[in-house]
Amino acid sequence: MPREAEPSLNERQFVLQALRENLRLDGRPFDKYRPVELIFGEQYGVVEVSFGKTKILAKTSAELTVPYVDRPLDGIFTIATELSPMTAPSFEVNRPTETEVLLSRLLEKTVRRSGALDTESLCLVAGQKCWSVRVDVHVLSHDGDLTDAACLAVVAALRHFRKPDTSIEGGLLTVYTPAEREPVPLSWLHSPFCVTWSFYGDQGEMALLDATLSEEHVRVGSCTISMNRHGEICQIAKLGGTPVDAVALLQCTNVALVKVKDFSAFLDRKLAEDAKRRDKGGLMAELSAENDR
Amino acid sequence: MPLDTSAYSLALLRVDGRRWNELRRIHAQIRTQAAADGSSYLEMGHTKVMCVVTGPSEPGPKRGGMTGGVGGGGGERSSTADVSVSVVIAGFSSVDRKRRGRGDKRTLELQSTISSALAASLHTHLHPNSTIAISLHVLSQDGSLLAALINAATLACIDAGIPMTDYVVACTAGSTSTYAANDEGADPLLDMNHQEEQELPSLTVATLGSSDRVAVLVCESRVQVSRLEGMLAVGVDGCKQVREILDRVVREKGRRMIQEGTIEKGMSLDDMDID
Amino acid sequence: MPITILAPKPVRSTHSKPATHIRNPSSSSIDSDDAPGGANLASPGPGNPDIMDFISSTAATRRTDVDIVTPGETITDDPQWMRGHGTYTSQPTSSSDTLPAIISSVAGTLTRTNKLLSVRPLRARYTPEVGDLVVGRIVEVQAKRWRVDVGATQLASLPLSAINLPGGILRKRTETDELQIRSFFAEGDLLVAEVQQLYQDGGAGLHTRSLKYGKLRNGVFVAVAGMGGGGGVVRSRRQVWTLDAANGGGQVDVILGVNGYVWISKHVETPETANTTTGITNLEESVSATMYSSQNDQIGVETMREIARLRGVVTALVENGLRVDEDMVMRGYHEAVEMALLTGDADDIYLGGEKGEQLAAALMAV
Amino acid sequence: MAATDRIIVLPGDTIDPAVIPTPRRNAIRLGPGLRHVQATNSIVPTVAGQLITDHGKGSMWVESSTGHYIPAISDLVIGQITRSQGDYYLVNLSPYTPNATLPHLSFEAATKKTRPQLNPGALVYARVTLANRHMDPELECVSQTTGKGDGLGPLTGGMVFDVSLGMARRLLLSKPREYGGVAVLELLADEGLAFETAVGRNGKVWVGSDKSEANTRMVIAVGRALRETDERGLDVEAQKKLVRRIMKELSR
Amino acid sequence: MTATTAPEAKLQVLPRADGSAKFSSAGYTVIGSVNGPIEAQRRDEHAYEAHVDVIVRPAAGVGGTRERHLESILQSSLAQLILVKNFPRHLIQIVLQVEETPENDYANAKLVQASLNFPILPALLQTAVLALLSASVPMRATATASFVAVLSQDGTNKVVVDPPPRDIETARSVHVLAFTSHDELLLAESEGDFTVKEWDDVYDTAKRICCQSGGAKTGIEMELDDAGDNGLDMRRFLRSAVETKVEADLHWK
Repeated sequence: MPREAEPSLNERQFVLQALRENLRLDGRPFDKYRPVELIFGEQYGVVEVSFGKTKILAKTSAELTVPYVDRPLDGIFTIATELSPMTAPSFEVNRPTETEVLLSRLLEKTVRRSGALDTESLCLVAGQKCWSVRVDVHVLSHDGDLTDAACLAVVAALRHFRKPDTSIEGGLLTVYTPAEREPVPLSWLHSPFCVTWSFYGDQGEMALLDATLSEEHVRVGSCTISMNRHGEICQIAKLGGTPVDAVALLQCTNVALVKVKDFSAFLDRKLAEDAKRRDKGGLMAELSAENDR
Repeated sequence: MPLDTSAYSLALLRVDGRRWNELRRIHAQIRTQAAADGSSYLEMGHTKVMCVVTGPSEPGPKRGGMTGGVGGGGGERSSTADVSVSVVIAGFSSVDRKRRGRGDKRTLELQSTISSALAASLHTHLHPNSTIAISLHVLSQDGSLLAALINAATLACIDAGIPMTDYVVACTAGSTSTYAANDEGADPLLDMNHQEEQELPSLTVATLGSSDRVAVLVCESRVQVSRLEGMLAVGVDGCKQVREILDRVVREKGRRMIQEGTIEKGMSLDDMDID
Repeated sequence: MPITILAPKPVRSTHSKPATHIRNPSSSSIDSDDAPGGANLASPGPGNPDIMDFISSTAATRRTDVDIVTPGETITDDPQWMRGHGTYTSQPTSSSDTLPAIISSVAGTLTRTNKLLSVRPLRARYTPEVGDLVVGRIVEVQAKRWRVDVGATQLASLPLSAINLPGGILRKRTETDELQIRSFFAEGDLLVAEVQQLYQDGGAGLHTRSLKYGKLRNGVFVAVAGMGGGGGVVRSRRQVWTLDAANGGGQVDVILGVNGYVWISKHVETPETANTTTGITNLEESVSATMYSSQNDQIGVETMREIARLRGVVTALVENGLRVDEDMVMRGYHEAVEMALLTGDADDIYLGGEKGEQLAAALMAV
Repeated sequence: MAATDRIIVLPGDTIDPAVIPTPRRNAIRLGPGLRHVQATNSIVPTVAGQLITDHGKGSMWVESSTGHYIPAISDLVIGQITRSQGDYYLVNLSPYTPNATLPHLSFEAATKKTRPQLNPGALVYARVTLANRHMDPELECVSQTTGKGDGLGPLTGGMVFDVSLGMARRLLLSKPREYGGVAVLELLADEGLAFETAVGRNGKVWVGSDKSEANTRMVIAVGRALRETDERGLDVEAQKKLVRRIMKELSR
Repeated sequence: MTATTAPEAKLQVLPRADGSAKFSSAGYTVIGSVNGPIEAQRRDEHAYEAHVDVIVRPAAGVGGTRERHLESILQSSLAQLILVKNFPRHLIQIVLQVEETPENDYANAKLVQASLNFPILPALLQTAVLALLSASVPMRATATASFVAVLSQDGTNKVVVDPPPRDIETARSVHVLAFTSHDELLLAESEGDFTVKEWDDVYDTAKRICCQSGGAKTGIEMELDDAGDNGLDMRRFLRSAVETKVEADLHWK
């Protein structure tokens, strides 16, 4: 198996020394993100997010299927995160690494378990027909902070997505093609975002946001905090690593809320811009109203 | 859905009769498996887990697949010991008897968390090129699973005589408020059982010994950010109590071994202070 | 920054919540270590009263029991002491403790050598020391050395140059020997050896350059805890001896490896003991014939029985938390023989369970 | 240079015989990116890039600046020690490639006792002595002929920055400013910054400094200047501006 | 979306890969990365040549037999182009990530089983070639590809290039052809019902698109006097995409 390149001793020492002097290699302050870019695709539900050199593509798709037997009133919602060798040659197809498992769990907890998508609205006929919504996350380029970028991409892709309109008349389910009826957005409840802190130092006393890959290599621990702009924590994950002072963690959470509000406003703006771009005949007026939620 | 826990506000008693800051009964044993390097059995209420530690030992020429290990093993000689954790959740441990396969992501996440939390306290640099294999079995689940697993793993590592900075101890904390209600009057709760975990926001905290330094913080439910401070404080305090309890288990075992003459008596510093 | 967690604000203001009175006022600040409110425990469930006993005595102070130290416990902050194994010094980075204290990193007993403080763990893997007699098993054969499992954290190595080669001690090692390295020891072979040196990373280097050492056969292997701490085999004057077994079992050798690996085998007359007058060349020749043989000799049923009985004694000692040394094994063996006679069946060699406890009790009583 | 002078070739293109140099005495020397096809007796490019011909020296090659580093004899490289095996260090030159070997004694004035003890992760500045498609590359940190290190050897402290292969090549030209259009390092040195650099053909630049005071800031500044010049394709004028900006930031 | 959009390509889009390219044509957008030559795994190691590994990943859903099929076609074609003998025991890894596929506004496609087969093959191949060029992997020649369908309209058969998805479903036969820059036929995959005459027509059409520039000229930029009213000239397109990138890289020269 090709090995992931480990940073050299010089790099390790230098990065840590610089952090002790309050410096990052790219000149950012500790609590600042790299330039965030978000580009919607031609189609609904396709979005490319980049944080510096980290690039993520997310695509939402929907198909009709039968609900799970134990949840007849719910639609199906899955987030697929498979890291391919495009991310780095050390990732093999069909062999999940720890990075992949943790990323997938974090997105699952942040977006799915927190109830961001109203899965009940995906059910068309109880126990018989429902939508299966799926988001595929593709990591095109990995330069650290996959979680935050992937979460933004997933939320953006879901909010941008339109599924075919349906109607039920006399027990007859009709699914309209895009030519017949304009597709409709998903029923969206709240927008959670991930903010990941990386810790440095013997006591984990230094904390960085949006670490690059080389910064991630030398960190002693990390903590991902997921929140929405209403200040609701959706998930916190500090999965081991060097112990960090509890008060410092609370401070991290407070800063995270500020960042989450930034993300939220950023995404709202991008969605509105995209809607305006697509809005050729005024058809989208109602949809943009949805976006403002 | 009517909440069973909603009765709390009436008598300030929880569904199992505890007060807000009460731990459930913790029963722990070390040295449960004679053949292992280190072993433990731990109950937190009705959550029951056992742990076996093998190592630190150098794997033979055949390097097996590692699960949840920190640091890339590979064929290279590493300067620190690998901590590899495997968690097996018995099908009969919970009511729904759901079978979890090898690739179950939740189990993998548990493994990775335990491995990384212990690796930060264990003095792995003292055992280069070796592996510390921690094998955990869940026999019964009633909430606070991750906390119980961490505590059991710590005890087994102590039993195996692996040097560490301090105990890594864990417990859970919750809040009586639901995420929607932003009521200022919600109480924090200590040590959540399964039913409480299902209905109320909760988090798992693991600290390094009785310090305020948090090794693990896992929250998987929606909760107002203003609740976090209270929950965290209760959790950290709970960890201190858990440490006391685990420490007693270890001391008791040691004392018994001295009585039986298995090991020689140590000396106290008071004897030494003479010079 | 001072490391304190803010206590949760009085969780409900007293005005809005009449029920607050049931709480001890002092317990509203739950971060204080000694607050009784912080130590509330559920009422003990049924069973395990012994455990519950000490749990409920939460107020007991830790420092009074000096016998055992546990990980994270500060042993001293007196700068006159030096730290040894099983301890570490706190980093004086955090502002709270400026004095570097010596802290225990294992659970065990405190020992001291002059100014050096160390903690002997209750139990740990074997830590090799130069001169230790160990029993080991070959796990890997490399070009010029073997890797041997001796129960330590790392595999020990036995270089080809550190064994007696057939044909005489003074014979030079040749490339042919390297090529047929497996003809001396192959994977799975057991051997008894001495620790010759310790490498930088803590691994041990072994040698078998004595007729006392070498390949093991004609017997049975038992693994118990070794000298890492916590019972099992202890370092003593004699690790190897020959005894006359009861019930016509003939002579039996016992090797107690310091690493906790035990070998009990039929005593075979070596030329050394059989004929001390033989010339050195002669001796070497006869040695070479059997030295690396993996073939067992004929062993009588009586001898096998007594070997098994000895094995039972060793496991019974370990199960009941007793030391394993020559004295204990011999006394245990005689006790076991007598116990068997009492039951009227000299063939009864089972020493597990109750019988083992009985044996241990008898030994403790003396 | 005028755009018309450029000959941009793609793999498999036919090269106009007019541009192929015809040295009088010896055969044409083919550089990277070209191959000679026996069957048609023609020279064919194998990579996309600019065809460069040197009629004076009778050599030609294709200049391209991307891709994975492929070791070539006498390249100067920055390698990372993976581990020590027998009498060799195993050295990694680029991610996911087989290790190169560096003999323990291939350092200036190295004997069995005085050789540098390098831990895994240490960096060395070395020269490629063997590069062969069938064998793993071999390195040296001492000149075989003079026995001198000539600046090769372990790199202590400092920081290593990744740049494109093209940038590394430009920096290694005899006059980077004139031939390679990269002047940042010179400009920064002119501003009074004292730093050392070692450029590896494998796309790595090591920047170090003796001065302990404020050197971290300076090394970061040098590294960022290099990376920005590389990634944004700055010309000399833009590099001057960049250096002015960086100096202003440093003085703050 | 319409199928007649002009192809677009951008090289070196992924900062951390050795080479990469994004290519869109006829509603398909594919992003490709190339890493190599890197160390091959023991099981893929070949003593005399490099192993070419192609991975095709659909935009939505998990890869299945369709992707494996495409991978095997691409693998054998690309191994012909790459000078594999230059890098024995190495690996050249090509990952092709499909970003968008044309949507059919008149049907709701099953997305997990997206109709991802022949029509996407030219885009995949083109992306792979561009990414290989971007990674400076030594190659024998470049290649261009096209997708041609035979449609049955009003009783007559018509050869159409890059038809919209709706027509593909009703097409009598579909063909993918790729040519090297030496005008050799590199790849020919056909599906459906067709005669030898039809195939010859398809071959001519495809060859016109892929090899319009005639015999490869020198690298001197071609004048814009191509009268091709069809507009689609893959070879020129490929060259200009690469030239843009090379010129940007070598701005200092």
